Amino acid sequence: MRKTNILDVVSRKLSPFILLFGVYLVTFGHISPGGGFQGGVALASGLLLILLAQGPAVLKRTFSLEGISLVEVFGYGLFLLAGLAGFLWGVGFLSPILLPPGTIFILNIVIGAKVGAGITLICWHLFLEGEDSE
Amino acid sequence: MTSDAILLFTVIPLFSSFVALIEKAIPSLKVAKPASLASFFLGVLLLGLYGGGIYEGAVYSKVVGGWPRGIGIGQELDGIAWVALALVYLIYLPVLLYSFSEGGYDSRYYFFLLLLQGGMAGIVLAYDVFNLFVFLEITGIAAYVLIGYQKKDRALFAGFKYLMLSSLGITLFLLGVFLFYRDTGSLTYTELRTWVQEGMVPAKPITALAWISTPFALATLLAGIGVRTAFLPYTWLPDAHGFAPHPISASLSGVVIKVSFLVVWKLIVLLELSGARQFLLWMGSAIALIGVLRALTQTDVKVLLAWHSVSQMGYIFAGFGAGTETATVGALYHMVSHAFFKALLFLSVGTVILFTGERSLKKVSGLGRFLPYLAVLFAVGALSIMGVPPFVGYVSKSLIFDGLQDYPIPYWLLFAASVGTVASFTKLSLLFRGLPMLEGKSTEGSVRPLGSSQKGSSMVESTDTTSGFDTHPALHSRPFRSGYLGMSLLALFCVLGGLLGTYGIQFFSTILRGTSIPVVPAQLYGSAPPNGSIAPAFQESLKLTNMAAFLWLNGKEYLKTIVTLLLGYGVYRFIVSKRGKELQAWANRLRISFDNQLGLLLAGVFLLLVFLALQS
Amino acid sequence: MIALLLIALLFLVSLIGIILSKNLIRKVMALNMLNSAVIILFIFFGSLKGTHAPILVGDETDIVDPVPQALMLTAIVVGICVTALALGFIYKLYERYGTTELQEIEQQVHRNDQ
Amino acid sequence: MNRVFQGAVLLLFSFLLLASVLVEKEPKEYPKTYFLEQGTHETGAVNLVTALYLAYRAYDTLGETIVLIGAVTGVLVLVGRQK
Repeated sequence: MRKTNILDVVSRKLSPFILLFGVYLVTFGHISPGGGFQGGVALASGLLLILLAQGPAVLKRTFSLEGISLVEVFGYGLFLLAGLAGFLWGVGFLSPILLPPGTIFILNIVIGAKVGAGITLICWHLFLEGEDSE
Repeated sequence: MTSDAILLFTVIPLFSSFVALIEKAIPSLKVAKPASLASFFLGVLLLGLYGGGIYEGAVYSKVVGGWPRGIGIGQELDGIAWVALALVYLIYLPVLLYSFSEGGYDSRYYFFLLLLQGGMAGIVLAYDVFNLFVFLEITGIAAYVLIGYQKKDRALFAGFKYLMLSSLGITLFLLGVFLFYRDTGSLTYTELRTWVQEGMVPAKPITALAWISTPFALATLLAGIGVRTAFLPYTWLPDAHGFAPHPISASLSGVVIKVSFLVVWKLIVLLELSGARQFLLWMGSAIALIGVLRALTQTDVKVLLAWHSVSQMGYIFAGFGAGTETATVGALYHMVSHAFFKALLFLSVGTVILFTGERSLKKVSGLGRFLPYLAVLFAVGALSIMGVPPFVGYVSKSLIFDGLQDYPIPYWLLFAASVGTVASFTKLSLLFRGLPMLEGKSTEGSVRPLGSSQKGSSMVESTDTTSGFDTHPALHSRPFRSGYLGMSLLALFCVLGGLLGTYGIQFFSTILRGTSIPVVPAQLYGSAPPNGSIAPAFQESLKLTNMAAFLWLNGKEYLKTIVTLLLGYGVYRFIVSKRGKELQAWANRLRISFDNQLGLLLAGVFLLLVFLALQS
Repeated sequence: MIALLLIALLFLVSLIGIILSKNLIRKVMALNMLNSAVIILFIFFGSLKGTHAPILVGDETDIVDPVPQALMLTAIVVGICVTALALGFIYKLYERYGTTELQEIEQQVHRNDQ
Repeated sequence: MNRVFQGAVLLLFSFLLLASVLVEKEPKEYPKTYFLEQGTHETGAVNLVTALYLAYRAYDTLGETIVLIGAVTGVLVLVGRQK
């Protein structure tokens, strides 16, 4: 399929802003509209825009598939560890152990990274039919 | 024991699953197998720590994160939940050992296996409908992927059908959650109980339309979980369990369907839904018979076993539905014993498929003389499911039948199912007895190399293609030690569960005491043991001495067993005769298309609604 | 009332799609719609009372119910995941059976059984 | 025959659905007032949805991340090509 100039330029100029907006949604999720999940989806859409408009090779220059997978796996692990930390602290699983906004802020970032990575990976594998997946 | 640690039942497998995934990300770290074993030992340790308190009737409850009750997510460990967790962890060890032996599974397999464990533990502990929804989905996703893990054609289709049906079910469940949340603004089981008791009072005719929403919500909630238990569209089960990898079949049939049923059990007891009990009594006795009839016509060994899972679940539903003390204890006992013997049967039959690469009864038979130990293990499982005295199935089936005496029609339906079970397993035992045969040919004289016949199973690597049946390395020298260890453990459970039947019955009836009394909301969240307000008949009929006499000195039970065995053999002679085979061919043409299975789920909601509405 | 009716209709249409359509991908899409219908139902009901978003920047007290919104975030992710898995299954099924029509797959399966 | 069954089931279900969904009900005040009064104070989040999502119902969110990682790995298992 032929790639037009419009698609090329718009996707290259737009996706950094989408990613930035995603980071904003994630980090300011506790005091403004947004949150980890919403920001994560925005991050994923930024990445997927590059993937679809520029092809996987371009995306791989900045974000390797292995790196995204690691974010996904360790995001999951960090969430569990955050829960277990409360347990070891003696206040029970998933209890907040930091001062009020602290836990939510950290969890927002973990969730944002994880959801972004997860949705990117699902779409990547499904779009490219597993070609690059192993 | 404090109730803070109950969450560890869920968190330990989940954390191990994270550790297993690390191996996928960093392949040099070989941590998946140790992590999955560690999860077992830690879980059993926890079970032991809580066992004492549970036996005394304590109920442990906890709100995750220490938020106020009704605001945070509640978790509760009671007797029923403890039994379910014990099943989850006990069946897990043989499954794991078998997977080690079978080989060919990478770290992602162990990740999903651990996810299945964690999801089931979460289902059992949940005390919040939305939390239940989340954990049902976790278990579901792990199960779908594991069914299709080896990417065989039929397994993929079976996994897809299971996915569609249970996703439809879970969406209906979510609709039920919505209706509940709309009326109460809450999500906990305690509120659910109050809501149901207010909502189920029959309305005046003028507001009848609005009144239907409570029973409808309940019906969708129960049907949404019920599709995982296979009580109405049970049709997905044979394919999904029959074509999954062997250890997964054992796990799915052994535990996953029962854990979902224990949630239904918990809800029905908590909400006092006598209508749903009636539904389960009739539905259960019907599918017990249907399952056996379908099993009789099968030639695929694992699908045959899977149809028996449908049928045996029918016994459990009927026993629970009858609601008498003996039948309820029997249903719980049968849940445990079915987990033991069905996991054993799936693993031993799976071993045959693994070694020979054949899964049709027409093509393989008479392996007993080459695999004597496997034959013994299979025999233990088969005798258990037939209900022959020293084994575990005898104890639980006797209890269920004893409790069903007031309900003649379910009683005789279940009796017919027992007869069919005997016939069906006489047929299945052809795998080990009779003329040695592989690929439809007798091996006397002809030397059919086994190695070339392994189309189905890519796991079996055979280097020797010249030797014949008797000396083939796959049958003799394949290292399968931990697999045999796992199966031997299950066989041991089957024998011990039978021989120590009286203690088992006492144990289960003690545990049920904690949950079968009508609980008031205040008690639910405290950890004080409910002081034994047991139904009088319960104390009377289940004394240990009486039970010993009932089990082992009961002429009537022995007579019934002998009659069942003889009739079963007669049915077996019939189905191998020419007329019988014609009948089977006819029956095999009766199929329920997938669209209709989806429709059956909706019909199940409607049926449950009718029973629930007639309750009051 | 009219909004509830429309949501109920969306629910019913997707139910019809799940049961009556013959193509696997359509079935999955209908399942996705069904999920969306329940999500919209939750969110709509939660917003019936109140005028402001549940973000306490000013002195608003007339906010909508935050619980359905938080619950539905989870439900959305679950819906995505199930859809993704279902599509993965369909992709593999198409590779094996060469079709995404349900009846053709069922016929092939039964033919292989005999 | 099939169509009759499917149609009947769908009709019955739509009747039940409409009867139970099209009921005018007021949303309950209780959990909302609790979060309005305590939510920001207890969790430090001004955004109450985030407060619920990551503090009061964080366990559900944990479950959701597990579902997500399960789906990612599952899609990889199903679609990925073995080397």
